[in-house]
Amino acid sequence: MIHLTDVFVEYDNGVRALNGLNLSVDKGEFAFVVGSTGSGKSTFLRLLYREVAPSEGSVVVNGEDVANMKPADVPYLRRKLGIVFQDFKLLPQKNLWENLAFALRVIGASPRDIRRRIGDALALVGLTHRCDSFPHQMSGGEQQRAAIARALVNNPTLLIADEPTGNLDPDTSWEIMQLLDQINIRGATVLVATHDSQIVDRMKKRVIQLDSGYLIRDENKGTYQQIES
Amino acid sequence: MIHLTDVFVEYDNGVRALNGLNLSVDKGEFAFVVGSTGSGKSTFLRLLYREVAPSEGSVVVNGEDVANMKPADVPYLRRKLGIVFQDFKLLPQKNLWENLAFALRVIGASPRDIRRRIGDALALVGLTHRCDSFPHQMSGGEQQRAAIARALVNNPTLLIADEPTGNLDPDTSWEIMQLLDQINIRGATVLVATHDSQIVDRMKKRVIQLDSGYLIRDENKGTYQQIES
Amino acid sequence: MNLSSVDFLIQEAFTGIKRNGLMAFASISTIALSLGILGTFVLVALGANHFMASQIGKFEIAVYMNEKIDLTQTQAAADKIGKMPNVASAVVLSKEEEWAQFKRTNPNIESAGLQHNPLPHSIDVRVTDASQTTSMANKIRLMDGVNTVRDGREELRRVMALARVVRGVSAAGVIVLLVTATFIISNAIKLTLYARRREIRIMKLVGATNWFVRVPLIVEGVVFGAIGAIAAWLLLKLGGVYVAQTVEKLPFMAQFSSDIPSSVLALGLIIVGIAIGAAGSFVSIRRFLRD
Amino acid sequence: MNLSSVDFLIQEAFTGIKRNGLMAFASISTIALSLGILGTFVLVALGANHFMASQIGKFEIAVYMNEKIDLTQTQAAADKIGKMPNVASAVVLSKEEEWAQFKRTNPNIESAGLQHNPLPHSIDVRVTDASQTTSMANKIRLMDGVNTVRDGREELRRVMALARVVRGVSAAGVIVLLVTATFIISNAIKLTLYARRREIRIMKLVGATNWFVRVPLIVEGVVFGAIGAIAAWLLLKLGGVYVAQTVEKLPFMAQFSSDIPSSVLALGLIIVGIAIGAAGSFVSIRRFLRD
Ligand SMILES: Nc1ncnc2c1ncn2[C@@H]1O[C@H](COP(=O)(O)OP(=O)(O)OP(=O)(O)O)[C@@H](O)[C@H]1O
Ligand SMILES: Nc1ncnc2c1ncn2[C@@H]1O[C@H](COP(=O)(O)OP(=O)(O)OP(=O)(O)O)[C@@H](O)[C@H]1O
Ligand SMILES: [Mg+2]
Ligand SMILES: [Mg+2]
Repeated sequence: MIHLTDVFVEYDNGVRALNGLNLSVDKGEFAFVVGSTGSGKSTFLRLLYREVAPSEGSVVVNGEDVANMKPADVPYLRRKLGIVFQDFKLLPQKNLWENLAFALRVIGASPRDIRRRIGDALALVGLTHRCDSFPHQMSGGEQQRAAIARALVNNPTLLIADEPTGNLDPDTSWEIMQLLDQINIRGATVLVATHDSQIVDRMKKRVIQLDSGYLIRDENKGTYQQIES
Repeated sequence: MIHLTDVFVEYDNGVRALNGLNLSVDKGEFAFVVGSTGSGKSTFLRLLYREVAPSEGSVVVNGEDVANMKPADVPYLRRKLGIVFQDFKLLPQKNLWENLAFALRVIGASPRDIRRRIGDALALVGLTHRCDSFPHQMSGGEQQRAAIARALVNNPTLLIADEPTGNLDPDTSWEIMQLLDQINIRGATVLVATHDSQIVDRMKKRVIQLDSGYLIRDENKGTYQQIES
Repeated sequence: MNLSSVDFLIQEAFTGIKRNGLMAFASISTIALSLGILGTFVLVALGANHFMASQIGKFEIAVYMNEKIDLTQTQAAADKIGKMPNVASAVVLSKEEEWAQFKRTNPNIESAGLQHNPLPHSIDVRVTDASQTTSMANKIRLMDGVNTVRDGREELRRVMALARVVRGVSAAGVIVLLVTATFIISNAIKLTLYARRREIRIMKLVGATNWFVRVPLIVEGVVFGAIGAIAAWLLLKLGGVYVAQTVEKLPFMAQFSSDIPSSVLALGLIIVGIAIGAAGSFVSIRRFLRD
Repeated sequence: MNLSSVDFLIQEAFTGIKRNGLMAFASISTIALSLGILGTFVLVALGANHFMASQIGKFEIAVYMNEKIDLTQTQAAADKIGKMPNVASAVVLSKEEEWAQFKRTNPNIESAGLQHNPLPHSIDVRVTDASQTTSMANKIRLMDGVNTVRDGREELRRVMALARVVRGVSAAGVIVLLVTATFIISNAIKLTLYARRREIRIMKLVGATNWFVRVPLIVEGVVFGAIGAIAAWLLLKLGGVYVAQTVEKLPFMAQFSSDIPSSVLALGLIIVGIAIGAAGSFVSIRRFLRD
């Protein structure tokens, strides 16, 4: 599903965010990406949906060479993915319902399909009563759940979530994780960058740890902190 | 320091965010505000710096009647506070250094003072090396620490932090909390809205819990979850 | 792109306009004012042109009698000419009438110290077939009492030369104003898009193609252009009425009013407005779609 | 507000401009073009006005001799007038010269069928003291060989009436364009501020007073206005050179060129630009400062 080979990312201002990453994630896997702040988690995820391009190395997602993709093909890559952005990135001029509808319109869903799928997604994250609210009228946690709903709404084969529970209370966080787990069980590959040690420890999934752009740990059924042995 | 009497907040779209809140926080206290998402924590904090006005009830901060304050006096209220916003609210067109400098310029600090205090604040949150970066060039956690640095930089008598560790790893979160504790010990009143149960449990401070806009718990040396007894 | 998505994109454009009231107002009023100024200039230019054109028809064959010839003799000559083949009409213009008329259109003639009417009687001859003008003029030239015959050639040449200059200057003016209006309008559109750059980036991040982002914004530009054009047309109408009322006293202004129907003007403005709006949006979006 | 903070606020404005290249370009070019059109109109209006004014000086006392009086006799009369008190000069204008000149400025006179020069010889008399004009005219009127004396009163009245109309129309045009330019420019500024509404809100949240937010934005408006005005001035200069080159052949255009020095034009444009920029920013910011 995902293959990174010797990937380096250097931002315009000279910051090296990733240093020779080699990594594969298979179809149907569920993996956490952890690491201290600024270690390169978001950068790694951004590579997958081509928000950043590697300065060196190859990135293959779903069999496609993302690093050398033509700009015109990028939208079609993104439509197959579900992405929860760390800063939500909800459309400020659209209310919750329209935000989700837009994501579905983009992939050409029919109006009836759109209504049904938005209804389902909002019910899943518990925001049905907020569907008329604009992003600035929602609390931080509500915005975060809205972002998650948008990522789920198009049944992605790969779900990428960057810090999806940073603004949620532990109970809601756990519910969201169960939701991601369900989606994973139904066949989607799920990648979650997080700082929430309780959740990582409780979920017992693959853990990929970054530090200053280096991959320093990759273990199945891992925990948030490396268990000293 | 802070006195809320029978405070109701109703937003334009009819959402009741706070329902008859009665609450006092004394000078020098350290209190956590907890509650599930959408329970009204941010709304409560926004009342204190007059981003929202109560639809009913009185809000007194620092001896000033915030609810009926003239718009022209609001800036002077805010200058005495340090505020960490849930969505950071860094100025996108200014780099980190300029963001902090702006907050100090506003209160009329001298250029030398500004240099010294920014240096100190950036060192405290560990962002000295990022001082030339613009917000969009920083990771989520770095932006969060930048927001914290800006709140600290003017030596506020009341520090209001809304979810200040949502994007930080547990170690950095704990360091930031120690920092807030230090500031509290030096005399400032500190109010922190958070979902981080580990931190709340470990700090053993006053805990104010909201639920659907009602105050449902207020205990000293409390924990994140109410201990069933 | 199927029908329902075209539908959606147009809908998008309209909610976009509704939710950005300030932006819409600023863009539309900028377009309206720019097109208004442009339209004013076009009207004045067309009016001047029309005035020139109207002068051309005035000259067919002018027959100036000798100074000695009196009105009755002139009338006799006119009757004779009127009976010639190819002549549509032959009207006598008395020297007094002509002089009065001349003084009216050339007020400064009087300040030149003229002590008597220097004009002769004359006959205005119109032919049925313009190609016969020269041969007719030559025939009339041989008649008794006729001093000079002008077959309109020279006047036509003179008027045409002036018309060419007026046309050239006004065409240049219209082009300069059109370029200016296009630039100002596309600037306004650029700024509204700049205000929404975040929004555009987010759309691209959820998988929208460039066209999916572009179409609603172009539709928006088209709507702004059309509304702005209609507003400009209303401004011109109102302004025209007002100007007509206040400047009515000036005789030479009446000759300048053009005869293009107001529906043509409206149509022209709307086409220009839509074209500028669409092109302005299209060009401006590019820079925001690059990444 | 101490000196260092004024310093800071101005600095703020300049970094603001630098970081928002597109916005700066769009605003400045909009201002430049609007002021350019405005300036063109002002120049044309001033030119027309200047032409009118230049006509006024031409009439002082015009002495038209009888048609019988020849050039030598006219010269003698002129010498006599020249020796009278209050007379600055008395110049003979031969009927041939006058006629040639008259035909040049009134080309259509020739088409009116004139068969000989209708003008008499005349003398152009200038007085040293304008208040003496009428009494001088009365004296000259009594001289031998003099047919008519015009003391310029009537001509002056006529020219002044026309000048008033031209002045009125051009003042109205300038005002309409000024209002339009102000509106277009303040729209552009409004849109740049709209793009920064989030920034303005954040500034207020960290405790900035309205003035602290306003001053850099007003300074920005002033800078935009000034740069736009300079650009407009350059456009006018270039456009003026180009027009002068191409329209040189038209004799009547030369009379229309105005004599205001280019530095005054530049200064005027800059003042207007700065005023519009400052006022536009000031007014536009208000709505973003409300909450
Ligand atoms: N500007 C607004 N307009 C309308 N409703 C709002 C607005 N801001 C918040 N709300 C609503 O008010 C309620 C309380 O919101 P608030 O932001 O105070 O919650 P919170 O406790 O901070 O939640 P979180 O933990 O998710 O940040 C929510 O239901 C929210 O949808
Ligand atoms: N657009 C950018 N331009 C320049 N530098 C950037 C940019 N985005 C991120 N960086 C830098 O790259 C490094 C890695 O950033 P990244 O966002 O991947 O970290 P992260 O692991 O997601 O951190 P966090 O947990 O705080 O979100 C950081 O040092 C950051 O400052
Ligand atoms: Mg990140
Ligand atoms: Mg909140």
